[in-house]
Amino acid sequence: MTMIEAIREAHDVAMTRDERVVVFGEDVGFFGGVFRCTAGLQKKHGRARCFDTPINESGIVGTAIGMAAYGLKPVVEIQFADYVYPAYDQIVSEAARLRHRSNGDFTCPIVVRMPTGGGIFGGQTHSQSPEALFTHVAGLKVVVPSNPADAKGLLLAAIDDPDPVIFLEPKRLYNGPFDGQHDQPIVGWKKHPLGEVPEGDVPVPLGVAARFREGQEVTVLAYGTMVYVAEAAAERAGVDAEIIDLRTLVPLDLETIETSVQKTGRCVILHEATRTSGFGAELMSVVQETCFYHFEAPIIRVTGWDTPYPHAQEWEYFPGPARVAEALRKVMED
Amino acid sequence: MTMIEAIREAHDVAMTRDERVVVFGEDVGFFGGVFRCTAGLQKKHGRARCFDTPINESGIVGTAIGMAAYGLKPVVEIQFADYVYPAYDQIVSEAARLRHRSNGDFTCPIVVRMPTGGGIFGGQTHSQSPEALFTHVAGLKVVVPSNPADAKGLLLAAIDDPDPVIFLEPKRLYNGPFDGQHDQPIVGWKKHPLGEVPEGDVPVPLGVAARFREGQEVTVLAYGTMVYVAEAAAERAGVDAEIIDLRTLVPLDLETIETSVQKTGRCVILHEATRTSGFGAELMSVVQETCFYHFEAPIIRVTGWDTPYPHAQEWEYFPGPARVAEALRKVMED
Amino acid sequence: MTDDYAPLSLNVPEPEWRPGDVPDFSKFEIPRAGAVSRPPVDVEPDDIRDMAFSIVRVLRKDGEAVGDWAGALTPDELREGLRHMMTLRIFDARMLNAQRQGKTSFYMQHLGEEAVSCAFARALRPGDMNFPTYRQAGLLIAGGYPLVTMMNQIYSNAEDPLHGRQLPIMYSSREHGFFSISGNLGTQFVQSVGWAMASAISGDTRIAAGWIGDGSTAESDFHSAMVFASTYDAPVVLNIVNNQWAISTFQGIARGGVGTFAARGHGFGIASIRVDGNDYLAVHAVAKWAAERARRGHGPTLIEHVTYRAGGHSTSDDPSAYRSATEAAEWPLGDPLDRLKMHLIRIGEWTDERHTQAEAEITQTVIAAQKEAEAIGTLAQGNIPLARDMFEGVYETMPPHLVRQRQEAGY
Amino acid sequence: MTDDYAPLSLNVPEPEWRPGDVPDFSKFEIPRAGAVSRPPVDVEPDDIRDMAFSIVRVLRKDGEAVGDWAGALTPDELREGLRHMMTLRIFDARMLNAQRQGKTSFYMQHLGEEAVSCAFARALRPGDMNFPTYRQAGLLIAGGYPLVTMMNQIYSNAEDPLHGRQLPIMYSSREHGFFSISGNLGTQFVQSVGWAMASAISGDTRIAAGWIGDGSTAESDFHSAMVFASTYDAPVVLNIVNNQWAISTFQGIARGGVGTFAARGHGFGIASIRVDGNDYLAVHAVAKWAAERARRGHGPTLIEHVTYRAGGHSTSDDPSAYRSATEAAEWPLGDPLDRLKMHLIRIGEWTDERHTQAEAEITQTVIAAQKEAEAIGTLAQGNIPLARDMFEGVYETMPPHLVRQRQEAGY
Ligand SMILES: Cc1ncc(C[n+]2csc(CCOP(=O)(O)OP(=O)(O)O)c2C)c(N)n1
Ligand SMILES: Cc1ncc(C[n+]2csc(CCOP(=O)(O)OP(=O)(O)O)c2C)c(N)n1
Ligand SMILES: [Mg+2]
Ligand SMILES: [Mg+2]
Repeated sequence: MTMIEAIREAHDVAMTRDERVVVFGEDVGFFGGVFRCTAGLQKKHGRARCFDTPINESGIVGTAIGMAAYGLKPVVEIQFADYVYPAYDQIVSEAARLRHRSNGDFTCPIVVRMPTGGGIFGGQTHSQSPEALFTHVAGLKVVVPSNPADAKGLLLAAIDDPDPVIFLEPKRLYNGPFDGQHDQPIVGWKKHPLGEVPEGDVPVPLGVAARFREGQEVTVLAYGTMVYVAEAAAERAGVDAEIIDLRTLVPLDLETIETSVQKTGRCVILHEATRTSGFGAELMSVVQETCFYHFEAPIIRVTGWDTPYPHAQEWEYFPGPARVAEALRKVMED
Repeated sequence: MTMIEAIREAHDVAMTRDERVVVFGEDVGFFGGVFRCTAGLQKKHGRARCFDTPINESGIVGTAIGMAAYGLKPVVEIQFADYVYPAYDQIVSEAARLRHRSNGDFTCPIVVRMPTGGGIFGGQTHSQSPEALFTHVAGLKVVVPSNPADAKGLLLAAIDDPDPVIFLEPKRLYNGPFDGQHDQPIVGWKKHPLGEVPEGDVPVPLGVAARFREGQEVTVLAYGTMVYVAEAAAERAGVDAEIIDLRTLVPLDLETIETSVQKTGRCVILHEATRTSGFGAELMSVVQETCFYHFEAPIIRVTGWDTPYPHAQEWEYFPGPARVAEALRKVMED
Repeated sequence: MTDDYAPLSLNVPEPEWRPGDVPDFSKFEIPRAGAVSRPPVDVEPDDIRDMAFSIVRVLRKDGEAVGDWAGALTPDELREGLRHMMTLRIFDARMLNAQRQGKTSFYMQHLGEEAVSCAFARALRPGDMNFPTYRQAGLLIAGGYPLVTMMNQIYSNAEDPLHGRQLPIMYSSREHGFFSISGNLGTQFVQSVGWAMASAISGDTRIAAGWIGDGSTAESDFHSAMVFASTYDAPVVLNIVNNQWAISTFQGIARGGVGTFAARGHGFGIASIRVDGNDYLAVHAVAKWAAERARRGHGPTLIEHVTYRAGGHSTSDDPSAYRSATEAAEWPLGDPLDRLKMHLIRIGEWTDERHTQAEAEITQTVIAAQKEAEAIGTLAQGNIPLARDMFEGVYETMPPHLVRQRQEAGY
Repeated sequence: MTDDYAPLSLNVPEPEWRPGDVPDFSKFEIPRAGAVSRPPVDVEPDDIRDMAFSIVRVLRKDGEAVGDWAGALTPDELREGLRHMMTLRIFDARMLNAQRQGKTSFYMQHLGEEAVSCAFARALRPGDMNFPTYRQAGLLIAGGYPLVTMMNQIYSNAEDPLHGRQLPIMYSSREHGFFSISGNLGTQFVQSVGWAMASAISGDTRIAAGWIGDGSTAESDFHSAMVFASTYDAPVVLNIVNNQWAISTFQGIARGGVGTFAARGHGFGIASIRVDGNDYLAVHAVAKWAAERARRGHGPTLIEHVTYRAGGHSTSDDPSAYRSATEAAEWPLGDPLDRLKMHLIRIGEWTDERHTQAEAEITQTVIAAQKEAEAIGTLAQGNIPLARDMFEGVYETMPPHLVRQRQEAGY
């Protein structure tokens, strides 16, 4: 099944088992979302549990917080991650701190879903990866699935979670894995083992990374689309890379990272977002802090550049397999 | 002179020499700002050039962007950095990218000033240090002065700058240097050499760090209040620390950092903000990237904890001299 | 085309009086008490458009309660209301003083605005939820929340229910229908709409009340709240407390070219009413009406409470720098305590002696609570929450990185 | 107190017709052309309150131009207007097709809404500044911006003035009074107010025009714009283009309980007018009136252009999934091109033959421009801006870290 279908199913399972789950956002109701991730939910669960909202991201998250305070479990969609900023205040100042500031008198179990990342010629307003703007905020959890099975399982876990979860969906993966080799034919999820999604209510726990590929020479830390780019790059460079798919950025599965890096002694970190103060900086820091004496070469970041996400120069911006392969070769030489 | 007076003077100098400079924000006009940083400007320069605004941070920055597109040079105040989030969309999606997206057809020379940081028992909404939320955004410059002389000079440079500048003023330094030893008597700027502020229009260039204290054993990277904490900690630990006051976070003065770290071989990084994905992560990364082969010990971050900024536990949250001294000792032992 | 246009200029509204001026409120239009009639709760918002430009008032200058909106409260209830307002005022005075003595870091008082929250509280039902700002402690006091618990919060002491994490007066009590106060203006207004929507989604009969200041209506979340309340017909009462000032900024900066804040509701088809915020009976009656309207499924109501912030904005503020020193005294809607007291005396249910006695009693109660709270601890004196507590409650379960940080911190 | 209240339920507005339904607009109230009179430009907003609930219309069904708002344009100007609208429609059709052929990534058309931006453009003066959304390309076409430059931008080719950085159709031309389009909804509305304030601060006579869609009025920056425009009496014309849909969401979700979007202005004391957005003469007349009002220092005007988005939202959208297939055809305000054409024929200034000929000519012009642009390059075929260009213009001067990154990238 596609990642879209998997997300849809996670919603459906959660809404079916728990009356408190409500789903809303722009174009989310009748139409089922511009990426169709909520298609069919309104019809099945009724207009009071899945509905269209006014175009006001602050209002979407703000009302979700109020509903959570009431006792519901809202799952809201921001149409593109690039449009989350109007809701940033409600997320940072309110959702993230409500439990702490009220000492648990009120809590905020909401999920804020949003398509993220580039690779679709979406230009600067349909391509951003703002994860680092959330990982810096205490009180939030941040999740990035990389395949249909995880998308469903992690979304179920996120909906279950008693705290606010930012759920970033790499839109380039909605219909198939994408390794950055944009000139090659598109493959769908049907032919991919991770397109096989367990039926029913099977959550994938937050805070646990996956070893996407075993390897001995270098550890690659990646999430979302970059997992496949790493795989393509490792093959291209002929490097025996161990690829860790982080899945959850906060809380981070440091143990899995440590084990791998201490084994390989080398580390390459990938993300699509702008480099400066990206989540790669945090990864580089924790790896440096925990594995300093194991290093044989400097850690390398391969990321988007510190520019707005361009339209025509998409593939020069996107940290594709060529750049990643070069980093892998370099880290092996150092 | 105090930092408040220095900031006031920078405004006055800029408004006097350049008709295009306009100043506004909440309580900024008649009253002169809750910290009085704009006191007297309305009286001197008229109500059309310094005025009170409705309480709407997005409107403040949004109108400033429109004014900048017209050809003015707006300098706006956000009453506390904790209240910048409603303006985050205008800053990130608009101000930061306007020049790039229009290929210079429109530009955005605005300065967004805001008091930042803790140490005043302001609780979670008068204490935050959100610098990393801006350093991640391509197109913004980010400045943090640590003394009256720099505050005036850097603000003049920021107003001169052709691009948007986020200007973070450590409020705990407004009336005097503060080294985190909160149980000791307060000293004002009068007695401090950096309280001596050059008269007239003397900008301090953006992108240039200052060596706040010379030393041989370890490099401390700090900005704002943490510069003084570092000084107190170095004395307390008896470590010959070289303290770099970054002053500008973007663009970063990497050369000064590199030179110092390559000399000392050790590095401690400080900030008040939450640790995960704080600006310290970026600093740790660039230092790792540029000085890997010079290191004799792991780099250490001393920062605020990954919690909301608490009220009663302020001094346990604040990365004070005791914690920094411990880090200095540790980095010397490693 | 010749350019025969005069240069434009920027209009920057200014208050009528600044320090040194003598205020003259004679142009401030005050409808007679009883002049505004009480519409049915299912009235069409458009049919009461004029109510956004008038002021619902019950108490006449001579203390008589008149008109459609009068008569809802018994003498016992009125005496209780007076007691709540007196308690709030005395509480404020004591805490203001405690802050000045350095016992805590910060305080915000209600002087002149006591009727708004005290009367409103009595118009709701148990289970309803307020989303207050920092100037509605009357909701707690009139709702029976213990004074000593409030003080424990203010002192950030070991018994502070919020464990010292929040700034003083940023109370939270779900049990008392009082949502955790945020330091960020406006955010809670739209949250109240969400809570109300949740009640409607759940087929409940509970309603929500949002609160916002005159200055804060300019915030964007005011708009979010109005849009969502209007679209989903949310069972919510949206309160604007127009106390004429937002720190140093007079209400004209937020209000702009429209006559009143209540009129903002007209752009959304929301029933909008102005009420004399210093008239306990009027506030209570209008609140009851709006709550009934919401609970009967007739949707949201926007209420502008016209009042005056007689004190400083907070303990960090000195209003003499930006407004006339005599404005508060000249304020034409009078003092809410005096007015309710006069009414009770006029109807033979109160006397000056009883008032003096009540004042003494309440003062004793407040002092006793204060002693109790201070015996537990204060921010200045100590016995405050443990440092390790700051790591708790960031998440329900402490994640590994916070456990490591707590250990690193040595707690 | 017994709980005799019925359970609440959530009101979720629904459009009247969905796919498969047969639309019936007979209940849609359309005032007669000429029925709304033209007030003086210094009118008090409150005195024209009814204009927010009516629709200014000039063109009668039979093509006659009637009433106060008629008579401002010469036949030459009208023919020019028709030509602009035809150009925009043909341009849209060609570019839509070019996108379908894979020559570029994305396109957004104006089908049915051409009158709004084309007529508005002719009501401004040189130096005025629009802050458009993505559906006002008529401002450029009527302003004489070269078609080939627009196409270069759409194709992201080497001559794209925005160097391939922006999504197709996100034009920018200061020279043509056209502010750089943002992909983020609503942000530009308040920026237009800031621009207008700057003009007032500078003692200038230029004015600004803000643009926003019906759905986007729900965004918070709509409120920011209204608050600032109202408070500072900014010389700005604030345009809401109500084309009935926001992607799949009908206008009732943004509009909520109020009758019209124009009514939003009443909460701010802003003069508010609804106009028939498919009537070139009406849009032009109302725009002229509002611009004059702003330029004479009488402050902002809010205009709701009532129109219909006859096409898909963008090339990524298929409206048949959420609305009746015949809604566009049934839309009671007709087609803006047909209506202006009929008017010109009626007054003897146009014929069917001339129209057919003009159509052919314009098509040739557009095709010629397209060939020229495609000869330069397309996103699909190449000759696009250099990769190294993406590092330029992030700042005026490239800072060291970007120089390093550019070198690392190998450009
Ligand atoms: C988002 C945000 N911006 C600014 C502030 C700073 N601030 C605190 S109170 C206040 C004035 C509020 O005035 P008003 O809404 O009239 O409420 P009042 O204090 O009069 O009750 C301001 C500007 C804040 N707390 N939050
Ligand atoms: C802040 C933001 N949120 C969401 C979107 C996604 N989006 C693009 S267009 C659109 C609908 C806009 O509808 P409307 O304002 O009516 O304008 P129209 O397309 O009808 O001209 C949406 C939701 C966006 N671009 N920006
Ligand atoms: Mg106020
Ligand atoms: Mg629309």
